[in-house]
Amino acid sequence: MDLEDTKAEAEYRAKVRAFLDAHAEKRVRGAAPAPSRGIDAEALTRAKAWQAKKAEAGFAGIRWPEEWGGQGGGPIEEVIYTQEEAKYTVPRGVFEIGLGMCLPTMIAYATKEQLERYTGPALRGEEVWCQLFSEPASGSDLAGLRTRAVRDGDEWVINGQKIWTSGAHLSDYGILLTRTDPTVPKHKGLTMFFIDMHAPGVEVRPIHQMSGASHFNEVFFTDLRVPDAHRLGAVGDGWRVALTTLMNERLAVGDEPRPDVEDLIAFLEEFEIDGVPAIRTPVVRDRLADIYARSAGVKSARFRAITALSRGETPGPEASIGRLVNAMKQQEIARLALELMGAGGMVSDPETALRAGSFQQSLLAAPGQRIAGGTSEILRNIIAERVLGLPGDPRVDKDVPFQDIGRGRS
Amino acid sequence: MDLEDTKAEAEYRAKVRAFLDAHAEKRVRGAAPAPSRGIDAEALTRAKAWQAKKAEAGFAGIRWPEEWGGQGGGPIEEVIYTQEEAKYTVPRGVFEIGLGMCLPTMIAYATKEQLERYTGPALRGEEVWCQLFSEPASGSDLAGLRTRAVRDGDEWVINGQKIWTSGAHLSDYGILLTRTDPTVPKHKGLTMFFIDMHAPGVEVRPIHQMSGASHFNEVFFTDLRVPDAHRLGAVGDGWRVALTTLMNERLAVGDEPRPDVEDLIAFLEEFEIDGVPAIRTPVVRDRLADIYARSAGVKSARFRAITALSRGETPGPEASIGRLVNAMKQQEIARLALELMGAGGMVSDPETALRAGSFQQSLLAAPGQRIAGGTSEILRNIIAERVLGLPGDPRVDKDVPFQDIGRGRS
Amino acid sequence: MNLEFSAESLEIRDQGRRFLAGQTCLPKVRAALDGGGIDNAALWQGIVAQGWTGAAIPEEYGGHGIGYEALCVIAEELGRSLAPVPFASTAFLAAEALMLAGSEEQKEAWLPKLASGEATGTFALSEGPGAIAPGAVKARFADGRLSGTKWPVPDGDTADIAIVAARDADGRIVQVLVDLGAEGVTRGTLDTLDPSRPQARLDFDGAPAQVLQSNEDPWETVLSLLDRAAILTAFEEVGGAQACLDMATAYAKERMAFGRPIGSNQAIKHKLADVFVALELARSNAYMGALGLTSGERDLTLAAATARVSSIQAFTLAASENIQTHGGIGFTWEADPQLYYRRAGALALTNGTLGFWKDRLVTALERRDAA
Amino acid sequence: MNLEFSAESLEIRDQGRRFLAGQTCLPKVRAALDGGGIDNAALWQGIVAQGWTGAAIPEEYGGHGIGYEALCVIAEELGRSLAPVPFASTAFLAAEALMLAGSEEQKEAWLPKLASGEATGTFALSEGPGAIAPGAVKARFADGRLSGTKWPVPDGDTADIAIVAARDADGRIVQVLVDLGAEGVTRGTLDTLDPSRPQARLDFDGAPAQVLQSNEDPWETVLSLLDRAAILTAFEEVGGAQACLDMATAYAKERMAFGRPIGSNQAIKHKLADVFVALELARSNAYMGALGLTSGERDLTLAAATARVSSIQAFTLAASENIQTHGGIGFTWEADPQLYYRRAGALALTNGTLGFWKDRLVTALERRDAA
Repeated sequence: MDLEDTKAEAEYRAKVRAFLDAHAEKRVRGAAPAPSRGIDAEALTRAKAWQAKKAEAGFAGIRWPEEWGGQGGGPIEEVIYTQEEAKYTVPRGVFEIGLGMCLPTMIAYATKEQLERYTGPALRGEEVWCQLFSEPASGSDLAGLRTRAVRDGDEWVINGQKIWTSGAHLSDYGILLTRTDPTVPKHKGLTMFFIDMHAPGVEVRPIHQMSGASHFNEVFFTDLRVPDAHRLGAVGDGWRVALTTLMNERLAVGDEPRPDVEDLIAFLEEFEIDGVPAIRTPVVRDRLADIYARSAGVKSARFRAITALSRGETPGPEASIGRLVNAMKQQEIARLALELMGAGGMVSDPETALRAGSFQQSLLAAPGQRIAGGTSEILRNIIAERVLGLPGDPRVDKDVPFQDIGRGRS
Repeated sequence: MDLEDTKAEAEYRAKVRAFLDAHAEKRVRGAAPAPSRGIDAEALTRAKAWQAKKAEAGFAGIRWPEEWGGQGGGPIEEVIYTQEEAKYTVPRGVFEIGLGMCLPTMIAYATKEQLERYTGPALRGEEVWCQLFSEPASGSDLAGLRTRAVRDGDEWVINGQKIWTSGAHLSDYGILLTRTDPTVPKHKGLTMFFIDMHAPGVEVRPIHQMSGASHFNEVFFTDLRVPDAHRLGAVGDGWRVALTTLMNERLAVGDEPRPDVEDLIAFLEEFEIDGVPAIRTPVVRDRLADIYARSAGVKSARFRAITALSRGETPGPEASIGRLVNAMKQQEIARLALELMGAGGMVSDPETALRAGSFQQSLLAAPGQRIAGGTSEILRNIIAERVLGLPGDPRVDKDVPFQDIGRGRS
Repeated sequence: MNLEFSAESLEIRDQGRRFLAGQTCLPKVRAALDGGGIDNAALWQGIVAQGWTGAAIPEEYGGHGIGYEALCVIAEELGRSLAPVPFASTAFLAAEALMLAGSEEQKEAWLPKLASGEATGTFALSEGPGAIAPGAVKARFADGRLSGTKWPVPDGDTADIAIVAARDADGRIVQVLVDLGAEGVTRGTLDTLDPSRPQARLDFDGAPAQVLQSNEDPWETVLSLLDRAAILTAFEEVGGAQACLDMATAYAKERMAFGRPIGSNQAIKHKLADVFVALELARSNAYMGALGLTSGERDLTLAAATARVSSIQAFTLAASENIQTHGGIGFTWEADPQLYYRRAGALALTNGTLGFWKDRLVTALERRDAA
Repeated sequence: MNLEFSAESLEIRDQGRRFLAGQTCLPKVRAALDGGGIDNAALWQGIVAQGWTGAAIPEEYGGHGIGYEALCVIAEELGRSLAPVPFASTAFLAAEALMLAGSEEQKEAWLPKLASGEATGTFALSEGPGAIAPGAVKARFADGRLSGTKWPVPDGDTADIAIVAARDADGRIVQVLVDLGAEGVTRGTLDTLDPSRPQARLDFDGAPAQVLQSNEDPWETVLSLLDRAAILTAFEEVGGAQACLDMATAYAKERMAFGRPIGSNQAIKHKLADVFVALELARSNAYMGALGLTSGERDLTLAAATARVSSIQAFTLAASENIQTHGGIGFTWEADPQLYYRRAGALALTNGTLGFWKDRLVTALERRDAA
């Protein structure tokens, strides 16, 4: 056992570091995290420039086939790049979904000509992609979506609404899951397309989160016309195409929400209670140990997953626990810090609040972490069914034509 | 608001106290609870004698109609009696189910002649009754029971097995829920009888619990013959009769498992860590406050329920939380005490262990509290459905003939 | 045994609930969150007209002398509705502080105004982040003048008077009464988790102030005040938690997924059952607190601390699980769950935190057992 | 990155699992519980034959020198199977204590016997209920003689030697080696939560004893020993928790209620998912502990404490929820879940409690950040 790179990994890591050292600023340890409220035009410009630089240096599309401008690398290279990049302050949050999920779906289903047109600009950060799956009435129940695509000659006419679309307001293109046949059971009547987000009939409205951030959007389609040539996979085969997309969700390697446990420790070492650092007080120690043990467990589980990747194996189920654990932990970390601040903990103004208000901000962001990208309840169901092999929930909608399934308010 | 009795209640309480003072020993506050491992022959004799004394003094069958030897009282009288009795060391655990649940079912469904025969001896403690409902393959799913009763002229022939029957080994009679028709949906093919526990064809085997106690039994029926005259309610109407029985489950007024929070406080005040009473140490205070607040909440909720009874109203849903909260609390109380004892906490010998090993004993008894008489999961379902009005679980067995319902191992 | 509110109090509660339901409180809370300030003049007038501001103030000081049961049910309704008004700071803190330790003259000067809603008040204890403790009180009072900085102060931006914890020239804790309109007082508003309950920074630079008389150790008076406020805050939290549970339950019944209401999933059912249990524990403990307040028991610390521990836990849980039950829509700015989540987060730090009350609970147990 | 056991260690693990599966461990545990004593002679011979007793002991002292990875996987299998043998006391404690602080002569005298299974050993620290702390060590060592009482001592009823924490004539902590067969030693067996892992009371009345050499503060050596034992105990607990999860999952799949497997209920699914999460956290932290042991890092306190905090939590939860998943049958004497529940309860108090390790974890964090 060791935590060292193999020789090949070490060489790759050195290359990554050299690139990052030359082009980015290192993060300062212990500094309070900057609030992330969303990406404005200026941030988008910076993100695009950074992506172009990565593409030029050969760090974009690490796992893509070389044919489409990728590096033909394995997941371990991607992990190494992400680990190292996390140590620098570079723009994030714009290209992950497009390059990690949308374009791989394109590569699996689009024509050669289409790929020649779209992969390059995506890789170089010139065009942004988003993934249009969730709907107001189908969050956890993704296959319950209602956005209708109706064939009209060589085109499809699309009407409906998507929600929780990350980065739709920044995007040029998107992959869109629609219902083309409501008379068959719900998983069977779906079809996937890719669309131009600037086409008439597409309207994007940002969603304001309780934390003040706006990472997500609603997207409305009104008689959007999409050529049949922009269909991905067969008509009615959209669920299978969507599973390809979702399976490309990359291994989370360093995305713990901040303030994380190390931010908490830094706070507890500096904040004093009756002249004694908070970390010296017994109840704080009791809670901190609990939080630390879970943080360390998630980190070590990640190391085990990376070990598997490094050996060319598929990570085991331990990789699935991070999201679930982190979502609860974030709220606990924030509450512990605020509780120590007492009434003063209510104050969220970054100028006045300790640690620039990051714990207050985190308290407001934490509920979203238990929901976005799969609720904790759904994640538990997935562990129970896929890892432990327990039976699925009783289904009342499985073999019923979609149009006959019971509905409540949308 | 006050916690005082009404005038009538105060008078009744005074009568109860006078009776108890004259005939029983007061419990010593702060003393470690005596382990309860089950009831042997000698304890049964004492319990019968005590019941006879209660009957003589007019404190048996408090809520029964006077016609059958009861006091015709209300639930508040019963509560007052139980509250007061809990302050004395008197034998418990033999007659509660019979007098509280079985005989009230008899009173609702048996004939006048039968009641003349059975109510008196039950009330005076001469005959013990038990309730034969649960089966190995139907615990939470009571209506899934399989004990078969087949009609044979004026008699029924009964074969099958019951389990978790409290006090069956002490009992003279029992009420027995059977399946008389497996071709109809499961709630519809049940029929209730009362039986002689000493009849041929009845075999009782005690169940040994992990705590070492034996409160429950398995009961086997082999060609047990029961006259049709001992049927309670119509053929096929057993589910409704059983609901009558279950609705007679009395309001729990003082049955917190011990060691309870006051036992814990007593321990924390006397046990020292580095020469300081454990109750003075911050982590202990943190945990204790948490446990105390829940204990107090259960107690106050009970006061609210008693307030309703005292006004002749039906207690609200707050009465249902006690079992759920207490079951979790018992384990926490035991673990907190044991954790402070360190390695020494492993030792369970009452001669050597602190507080006579009561916390060790409680750790072993606690898991049963989360299960016996309705698992915590069932209790949560009941709260969700009956109190909050949320929909039932999806049902696959509702309208299916019993014999066609999927079965696993029993 | 009578652990239930009187018919009169229940009538006040029901009337209050109807009144507040007609007051569009949530839109006002949302407006405050959107930075639009708090438009509560009419609401405050309505509250005054309901007689709430004077409910617990004796008639001799211009109040209605209805008593603390009324104040408890009012607190619950304010918590349920999130009404954005300076009621708690005025009635639970300023008026109580004056009644506990004010001189006859001070009471006569201010209680009638607080009772009539003509003035509002607050209590200024904190001086920035940290626990409630005598050592954290640094503001100085000498020769009738107060200097120092207090923050956050609830409703300190609009209050007419503040009772302020300070130290006298000998370093002893004193409570002083300050007219916030006087010279030497500078106010600033702070951004907080819950802008519908404003918190201020008050800078005192030789502001005129009068000592409150107190028969006991002034720090003990501060603690007594907190004990009394704890019970009322517990009712606020119980009301808020109940609103969250009601909202989540209603949503779980109508929101469909996989062809059935999400409320038919045990994951949701058991979550809401757990919220119900936490709420009933909190409510029951709050009732014991109400009994303590109304029966005028001298030492109600144990009841107060017990009520507050449970109510902080219940509202925190209920507000969080309400969002979770709502799923995606639950964490949007436009939906209501965040308003309760913010209030729960802020109340959990108001008038003592969970840690403060847990410790005080055990202190009360020790005192009980030593007696 | 290589946070996985070597192929050799995995082979030892798989072989060990097969070996123990054939040893009817659970019936032996049950027999111990029924007061029938522990019939483990053949089992112990098998374990010795597998080479486990000498796994981590260097070849120069008669061991196999396979190393700590092997000891970790063995610990996991012992935990999974509940094997009722004095392995942990001998290999995690006595042998480790000798290797950490024994003189050359002491090592030569005893390590070969421990390696060959000819002798077993233990470590005697506790003197009745209370936390692990230097102040709790009262046994006296003077002029080569030990007096005092130690309890509970793991496997102290059968061990040949004990390393005992005591105080010398100057009141300083020392560790001494005692031949338990010698004069002045009286042993008594104690009733405990888990009779399959016997605990003894050892009374020393001037028993001959030798001081262990130690280059550092003897109390620090005790703590180092506990750190190392923590990692091995964590693997035992991980093994036990895994067995509980496997058992509960299998039962949930086959037990029917309401016409479907109980494992199709979210109440069960989510409960077991939570156990899985706790277990994976514990396993992952235990792996980091194993890395610390095998890499021979000087300070592995943080890894040890982290591993132990998670493993106590995981096994406690898994054992409890295994019973709950089984329902009524789960809390009967005859069913297996209670055997794991007892072991979990006893291990949670063995070689340091959750509270001890939480505190030590934070101490290690402070040391890390001060460095």
